[in-house]
Amino acid sequence: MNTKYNGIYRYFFGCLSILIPAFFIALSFYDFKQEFIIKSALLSFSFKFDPLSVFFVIFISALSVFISIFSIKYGDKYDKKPSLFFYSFFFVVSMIILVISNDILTFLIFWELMSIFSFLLVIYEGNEESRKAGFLYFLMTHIGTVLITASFIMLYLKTSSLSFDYYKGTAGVIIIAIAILGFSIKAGIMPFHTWLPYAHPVAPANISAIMSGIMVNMAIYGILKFLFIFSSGGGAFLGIALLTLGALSALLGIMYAMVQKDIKKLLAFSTIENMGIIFMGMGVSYWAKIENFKSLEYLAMLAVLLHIINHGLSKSSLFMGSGLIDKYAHTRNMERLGGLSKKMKQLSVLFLIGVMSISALPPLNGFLSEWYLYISLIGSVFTGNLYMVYFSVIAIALLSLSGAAAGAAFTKLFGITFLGKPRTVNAENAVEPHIIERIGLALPVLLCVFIGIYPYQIISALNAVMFYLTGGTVSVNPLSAVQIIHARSFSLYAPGLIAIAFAAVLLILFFYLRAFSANKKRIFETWSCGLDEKNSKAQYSGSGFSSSIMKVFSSFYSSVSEINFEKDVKKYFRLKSVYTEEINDIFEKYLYIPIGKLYLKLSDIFNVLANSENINVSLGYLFLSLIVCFVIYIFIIR
Amino acid sequence: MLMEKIAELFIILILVSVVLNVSSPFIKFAIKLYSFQSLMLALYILIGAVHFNSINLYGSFVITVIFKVILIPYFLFKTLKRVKMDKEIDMYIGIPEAVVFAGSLTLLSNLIAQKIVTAGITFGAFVFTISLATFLIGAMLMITRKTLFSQIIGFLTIDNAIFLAANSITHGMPLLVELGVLFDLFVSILILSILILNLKRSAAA
Amino acid sequence: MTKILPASFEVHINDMTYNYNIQHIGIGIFQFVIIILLSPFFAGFIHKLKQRARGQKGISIFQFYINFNKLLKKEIVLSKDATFVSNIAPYIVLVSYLVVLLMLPAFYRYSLLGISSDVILVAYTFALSTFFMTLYAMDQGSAFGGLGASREWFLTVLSEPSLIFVFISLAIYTKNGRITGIFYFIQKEVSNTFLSGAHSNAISIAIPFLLFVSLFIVSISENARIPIDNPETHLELTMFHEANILEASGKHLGIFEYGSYVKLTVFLTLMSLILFPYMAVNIYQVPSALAVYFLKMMILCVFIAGVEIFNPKMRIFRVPNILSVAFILSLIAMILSIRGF
Amino acid sequence: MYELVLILPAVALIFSVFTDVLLMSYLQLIISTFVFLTVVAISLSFHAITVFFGGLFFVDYINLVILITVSILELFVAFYSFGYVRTEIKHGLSKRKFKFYYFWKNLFIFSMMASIMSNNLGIYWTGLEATTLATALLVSFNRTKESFEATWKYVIMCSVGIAIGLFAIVILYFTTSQVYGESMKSLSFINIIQAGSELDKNFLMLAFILALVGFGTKVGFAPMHNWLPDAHSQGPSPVSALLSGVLLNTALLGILRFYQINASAGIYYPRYFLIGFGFLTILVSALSIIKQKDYKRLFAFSSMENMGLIALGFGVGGIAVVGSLFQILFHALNKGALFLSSGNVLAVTHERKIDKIRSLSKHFPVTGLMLLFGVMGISGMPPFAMFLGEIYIMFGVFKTNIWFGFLVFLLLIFIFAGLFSKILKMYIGVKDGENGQQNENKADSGTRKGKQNKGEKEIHPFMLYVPLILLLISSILLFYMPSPFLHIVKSASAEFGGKIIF
Repeated sequence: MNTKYNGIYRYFFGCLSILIPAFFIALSFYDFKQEFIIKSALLSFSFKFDPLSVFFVIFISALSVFISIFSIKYGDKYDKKPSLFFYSFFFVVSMIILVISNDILTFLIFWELMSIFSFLLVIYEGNEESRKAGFLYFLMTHIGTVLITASFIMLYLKTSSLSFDYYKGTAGVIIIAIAILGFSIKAGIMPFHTWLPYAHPVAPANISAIMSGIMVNMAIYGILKFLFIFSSGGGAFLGIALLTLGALSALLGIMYAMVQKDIKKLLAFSTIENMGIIFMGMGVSYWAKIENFKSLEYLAMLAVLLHIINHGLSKSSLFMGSGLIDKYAHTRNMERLGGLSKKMKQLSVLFLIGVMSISALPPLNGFLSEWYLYISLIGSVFTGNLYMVYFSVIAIALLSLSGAAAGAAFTKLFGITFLGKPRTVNAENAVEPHIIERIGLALPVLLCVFIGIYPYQIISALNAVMFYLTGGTVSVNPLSAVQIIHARSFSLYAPGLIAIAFAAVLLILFFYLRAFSANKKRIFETWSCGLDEKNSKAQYSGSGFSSSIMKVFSSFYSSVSEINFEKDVKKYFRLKSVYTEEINDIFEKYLYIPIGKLYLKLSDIFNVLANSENINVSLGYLFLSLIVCFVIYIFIIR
Repeated sequence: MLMEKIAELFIILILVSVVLNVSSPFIKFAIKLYSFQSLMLALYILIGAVHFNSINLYGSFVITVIFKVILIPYFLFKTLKRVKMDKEIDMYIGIPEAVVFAGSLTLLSNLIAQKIVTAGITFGAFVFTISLATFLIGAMLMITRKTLFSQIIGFLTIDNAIFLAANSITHGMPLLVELGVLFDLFVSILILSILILNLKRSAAA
Repeated sequence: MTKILPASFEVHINDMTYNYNIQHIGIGIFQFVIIILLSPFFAGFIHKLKQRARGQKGISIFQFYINFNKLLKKEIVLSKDATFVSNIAPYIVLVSYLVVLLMLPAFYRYSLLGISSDVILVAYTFALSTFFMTLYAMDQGSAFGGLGASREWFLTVLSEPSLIFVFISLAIYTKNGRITGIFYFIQKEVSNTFLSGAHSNAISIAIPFLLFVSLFIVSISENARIPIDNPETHLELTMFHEANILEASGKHLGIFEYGSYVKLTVFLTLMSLILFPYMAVNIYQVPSALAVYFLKMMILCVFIAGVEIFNPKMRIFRVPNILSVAFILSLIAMILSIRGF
Repeated sequence: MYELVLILPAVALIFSVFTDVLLMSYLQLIISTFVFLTVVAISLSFHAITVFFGGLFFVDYINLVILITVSILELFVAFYSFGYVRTEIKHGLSKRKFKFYYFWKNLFIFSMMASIMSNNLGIYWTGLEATTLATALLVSFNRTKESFEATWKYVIMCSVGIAIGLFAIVILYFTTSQVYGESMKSLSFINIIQAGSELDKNFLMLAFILALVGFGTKVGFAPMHNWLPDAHSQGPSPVSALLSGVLLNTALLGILRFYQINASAGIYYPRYFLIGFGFLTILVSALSIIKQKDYKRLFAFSSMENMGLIALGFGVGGIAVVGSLFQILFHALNKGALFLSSGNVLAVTHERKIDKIRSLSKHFPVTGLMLLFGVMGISGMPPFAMFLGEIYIMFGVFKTNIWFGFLVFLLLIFIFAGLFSKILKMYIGVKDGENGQQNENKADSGTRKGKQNKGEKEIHPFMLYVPLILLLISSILLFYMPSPFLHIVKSASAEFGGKIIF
């Protein structure tokens, strides 16, 4: 292939993946209740824009527009294999169509297409790592899809219709439970998360951004559909189960994130955490729906919807940022980075805001949704339900722990990567990314800030979705104060007010100090205990940063660490020692690997039994089965 | 009446030949036994043909003789000569046990025949027993013996058992079908012979 | 335990509406400013007490004002590796404490940001300050900065849940999510019980006591006091808080130091409010409330100093033990406050 | 018109004896195209059961489905063979061998067509046995020890199985001769169906059991499946495609005929046998597939699984019958694509072991991708049509019993995992070993036997495009199914009491 024209694919599909989502955005704004059916000979593909779909269409489209803008420049790295742009375009499109599909088969077809395209993107790099990740990812996804298919089949058998229109209020507890199980695999919720930390990092960064920012939310879409539209009511324990799963993932996800060295892996684990938070919200909301605590239901639903947006925005921007780090500093390993802030000034500012947003620090959007979740958890304590009280107390504990741990993890991410001295030559030679890349990254970050400070618009738009799902709304105050009517006097968070207070106090402080202090500055080297100043090894390393927390929570990890000294060096004067540390996932170690081994063992035994090379044995089976059939015939049927 | 007794004799001889086959490790003998067994089958068909005076059965007799008594043994002998192997040495169970087993299979098939034939069907339990026993012993031959020839013999025995059943419970299949069946059988023996030669060659290489 | 809330969980305390009038704003600003001005004094007072108890002559109680002023006059020495983070972090750290202070009803009910003084917001604002302080620490690429940041987050991860639990227990106990509302509720209940002698089910001594102990432990860890940290040493093995601001100098160091005073004051104020809430509701009660507030703060300072004197510093990995005590105490308090329904 | 379907392969058979291989490959293209067109014409104009050749042969909706499947796959295999023959001859195989190839292949097609369309069960039997014999020498085409052993196993087991099937036919003949007397009429399927209710039920059941075990051996039902992986993996890839794609269905047709007869007599027990064997087959396949070391064996096990699924579909009845009928066609297309694209790899590397093939994405970008997509398709994922078949079958299975449905799904997941892990390893895997550099060298020598830089360019373009088009058709069929075909499937499924939803 002529390499000269390879950029064409990038521009072509880049423009396409800006235009098509933009078209869908326009379409969803144009008419909310649009429905249409495309009939082929056998199948009829029916589509419907209900408020939930519109929400997701706009969400997916907007994010993918940002990411596409970003990829137009970022993708030049991948010009040699332009299939990337092709796949990613269809990946996005299949997700958009997925959320507007209105019958089983359309849903399943586009669900699988989404999985297939994302799988192809995961194995895009074509190395051993991506093979492992791709295998795990696609296998898990397939299991998830099978479970979803099973639940749809059961729905069909119950209603004898394929269209979602007829499913309203028909799904029983088992059906929902199975569907949730299937969707949780896609969402990367804790016991089923194993694929996620492998798959997200190996894909190119723009794809990771799509996968982590958008794709996992498709699972949330499915669960929302089952819980709030298809559900026939009943099964409050499902809500509690979701809450528990979510809390578990939130905590463990961020705990694992903290100990990662690879930036993208850290972000991937953080995705698990955020999915956990969304699950907690859904759990509370569903529980409240079943137990008929209306206002609680609305609140938790608002937390869910907001968190989907917030997480999508910040996570995709962070993944894009990680891609830029990878592109311009040639590594994703934090231990080999450092000091990037000096070279990539604007990127580091954007990245900082993204990091703040995802660790839920106050004036930004991440805190907003987490606050709603806290309030709804407290609300569920107030309900006085015997089980829910204890579960939500535990959930509050885990959520707060994970919140603090998120702060630690992202401090580590930002601090080790962008601050301090460059740890390698690569990090030293990094340059500021291209303007288009920065723009693609800046748009979601700006939205983060906007939503964080002035959420009135977005919440009033979400009210339509909430009304569709729960039949209620949350009232909002245009003066950017988020006020909850039903819990009016319980609590209130006015992001705008807080932001103004921050700004005001900051300004006063700044001008006060400007007036009353000396403004002299001197630049000098950091004292590094008398060592050579250029030595960047004196800095704290990423693993060192998280080691103390890891030690306290050692039961969550199964880590193996060892120090290897070079063999032929004298005992007291070692030139080099190698410290290796391997942190394994406990679920992987104690759940998945044993299952895999069991299966292999079983099929070993079975292979010897059933697939004998020996023709006599085979003939024996033939006659044996004949005789068994005879026996059945003679003694059972006759 | 007499004819029936004679027919029964032929049938018994089929079973005897099969049991003899089990008790002998020699392949040449087994092929001869097969030829004999087919001859008995043919004669049984002939009696049927005389009895019912059915053209169909006469035809069946002729093609049975041609294919089963003459052609197939002939080709097997020819192959055997080229392979230069006469004695069956690889068996999963020894000959005495195999014979005892064959006996018990006969008992079993009698039991099954009694069970099935209670429904008052026209054909006799006797023929069915023998044919089932032949079938099962043929299967046993195939399962317990490792040499390729023995498997062919087992297969042919099974085939004879089915033919016996076909010609006892009905008055033979339509001739066209029977011809097709026998032709297929013959070709499959040819192909198996070719395979034996090839396997021998590739094993030697 | 029964469901007492049929369809929603709203809890009404009628006089929680906020209408900012000139009086509220005025006294709010006064409260804000006076606590800012007082906070170095409290820190100095504790310091003085400790030194006296050890038999030293000790510094002046107002020494920290002098220090601050001196630091402002000095030049800033920035590391070559420092980035924009070093320039903004000190401000954001101090501002986030100040914003919390804006929400606190130390001695007047209507604090300036009282309308949005959500307990979770308070806890997360502390996290914001920690975030920026640790980023500042890592910015210079020194060995101690990372160490300090790591340890700071280690403490925060352990103490943040306790802090949030304390707050949420309070919120559940008082059925109110705002700090202003929480303490006003306690105040009302206390006054009802003690002044009018009316018997109230809602008031309990156990819950505030548990929360007080829990908050006390959290305060010690958050404010880097003995036995968890020793703010007076610069020995690398013992540093927590100090390691973070080791590279700070001049104005930046001054801001950080002042921030730590404000933080200490915020925590002391919170404790004082749990200990005995007495907030003025109108302008005439302000002097007495201020006096009571000052008295409470003094007592707490003595208490803190006492703890610092009688305890040795702990090993770092023993810290989780004591923080888990705080966590469990706040958990018990929360369970008890749910039982209170 | 109907006669042409039989006559054309016979003509091809005769041609293949006399003509040169290269000429024959052109002739084969033409004849296969004509066969295909004839079948298309038949299916477009088909209204009701049509009998020809004096009642010996007939076409009804059920065998029309299989007929369509055979003709489509045969067409593509003819095109593929066109390239295959040229590639192999370029690599040094003798022309004489390929003459032989065309002869046996056409004999195979002829006997399969005869078998499918036979009205007379005796002819069905003869044709089926003939397919075994015709393919026997195709399976041992490579003349290696393994291939001879595989052929031996194949011929012996299938012959025994089909002999048991003959027993079934004998018993059926006995039963029907009570109604029609001893004549060809008693073996005629159409007549038997008509007299269904008059027949002795005990013997019909017995016949069904014998037919199930007997023909089931040829279908590859577990535990009689042992010959299947060996035979399918040893033959030349186009033959493997035909064996897996259509021959198994031909054998299944026999069982279905007996099933129909039983159903017409009002006996419904057979469905439990079908379910049982179907499930057992899926189970065996699920537990064996992960341990396979040969990639063509992998696909053979997958064929077993799909046959099990089809049998399961017929067994549970209802909607699932539609799924099974769909699956017959779709599986043939998909499996054809898989076997043919694996044939591309085999033709260049001459290596059957999965462990020896690595990094297909580099040397065989198109083929590798086709294998990957083929595996997705065969596991019932959209955008491939097997999704439709599988979901229809699962609808039926779930209707029978939810937990049984989950069990089947679990096994399907195992199968997918086995297939997918191996294929993915071949696609982008790196060879196991101590260090990278050595790996590269080993992989190179292993994969290409010293032939440097030889990959996809080695093979004839037809070999690349045929599987691609097969997959494409499979994909298109999901979204657009020609209405005549739909009508045929609808009518065929109606005979088993199935119905189409949507």
